[in-house]
Amino acid sequence: MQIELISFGKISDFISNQILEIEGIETTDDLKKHLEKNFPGLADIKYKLALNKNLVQQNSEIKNRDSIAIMPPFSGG
Amino acid sequence: MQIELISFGKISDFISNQILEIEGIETTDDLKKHLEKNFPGLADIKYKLALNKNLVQQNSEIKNRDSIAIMPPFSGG
Amino acid sequence: MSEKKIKNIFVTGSIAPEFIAKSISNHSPKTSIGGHSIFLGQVRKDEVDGKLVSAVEYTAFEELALTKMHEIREAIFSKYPLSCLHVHHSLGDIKAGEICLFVFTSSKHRKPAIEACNELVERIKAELPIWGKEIFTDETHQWKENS
Amino acid sequence: MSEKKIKNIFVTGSIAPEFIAKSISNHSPKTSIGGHSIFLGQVRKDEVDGKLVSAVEYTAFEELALTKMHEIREAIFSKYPLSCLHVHHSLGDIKAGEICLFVFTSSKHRKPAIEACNELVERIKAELPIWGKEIFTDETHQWKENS
Repeated sequence: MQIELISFGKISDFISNQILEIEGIETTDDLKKHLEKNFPGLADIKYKLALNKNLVQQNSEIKNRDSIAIMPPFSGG
Repeated sequence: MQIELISFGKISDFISNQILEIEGIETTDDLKKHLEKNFPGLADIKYKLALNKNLVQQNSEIKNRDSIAIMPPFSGG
Repeated sequence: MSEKKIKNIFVTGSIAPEFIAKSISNHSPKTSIGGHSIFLGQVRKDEVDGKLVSAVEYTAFEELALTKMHEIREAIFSKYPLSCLHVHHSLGDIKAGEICLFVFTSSKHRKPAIEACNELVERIKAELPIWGKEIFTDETHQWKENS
Repeated sequence: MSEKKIKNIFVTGSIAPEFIAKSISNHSPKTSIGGHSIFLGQVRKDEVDGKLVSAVEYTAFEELALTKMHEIREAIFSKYPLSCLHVHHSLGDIKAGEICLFVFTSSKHRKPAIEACNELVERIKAELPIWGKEIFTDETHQWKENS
């Protein structure tokens, strides 16, 4: 299936916004493992995911055409 | 001796600024008693004195030509 | 940061929002500042026994107030790592809806500015010999008491 | 006090002192207000390894930030007896010395405005998906981290 990946802050320095083709990934926890393998820089960074513009607070199911945002610690204000 | 009396806030509604002729009064505690007798409205009000522009924190000697301010609770801001 | 000169804090009439804007923009060259904290006191149109407050007339024992404010300023500068500290208080008639107190603190990180501003407001209200006389629309008055 | 409409908090570029003045004067007809508390974030010209920050470039996940801000606003209005609550945050390049955050609360008595303002600043910094990129004078950058 296809998901839309959007990245912010320092993560946007090494992961650009893209359409990602993934197989065998059903949940946000699966996706995290996949992303950390494919983008080694991610492993050292605290980050949160948002699924279709909602903050992911617990492991959640991913469906085709979902939008996933990868967000490092916030630094507004 | 003569002292200058200045009053503020609600106390200025019934004690006007004036030169006061006093005899047998040597300290601010004496003066308080004198004022409360002569201006009965004062007895019901919490007030502080300032002697020559310094807040009176403890009983202090009064001299001829001193300036005494009578101040009700502050309400600035 | 100790300032030997006793600063005047009193202004006649209300504090204009444009004055506040100018005061803020004056700090733009001070690029070590990261946070500003501001408190503004505004005159309320309170209702007392069916009568409305139209203005508060402020008077002060100015010399004593400025000496005391100098003391407070020194204490606050010793206690908090501030870049700046400004206080302005109105004298005379301030209409309901107008600003009568402007406290402005600045520091590198936000916490000292915020804490110093709060402490200043408390100390100004408790320790400065300033009195507010609430003038009602029927021209009677009552003396304000701080809560 | 609950406001159903999701308000935008983002402005492109810095927050002008004149905008702050206008915002203050808008509250003059609200004569039940007795105190305003304001926090302003200003971009610092920090030095990092001998390089000076010339600007911070702010980006946000805007939709998520506005939903979260709506939630925070409702929580703050439930917790404190406020008359008003306004938040403005910059996006884009904000130069050192310019204002990037404006938090403004008002209430009848001072305490709720002051406490709500402090809590808002903390929550905005911790909970809104906004990122600051410090741009150095040599055009290199580093991502800001909130302390």
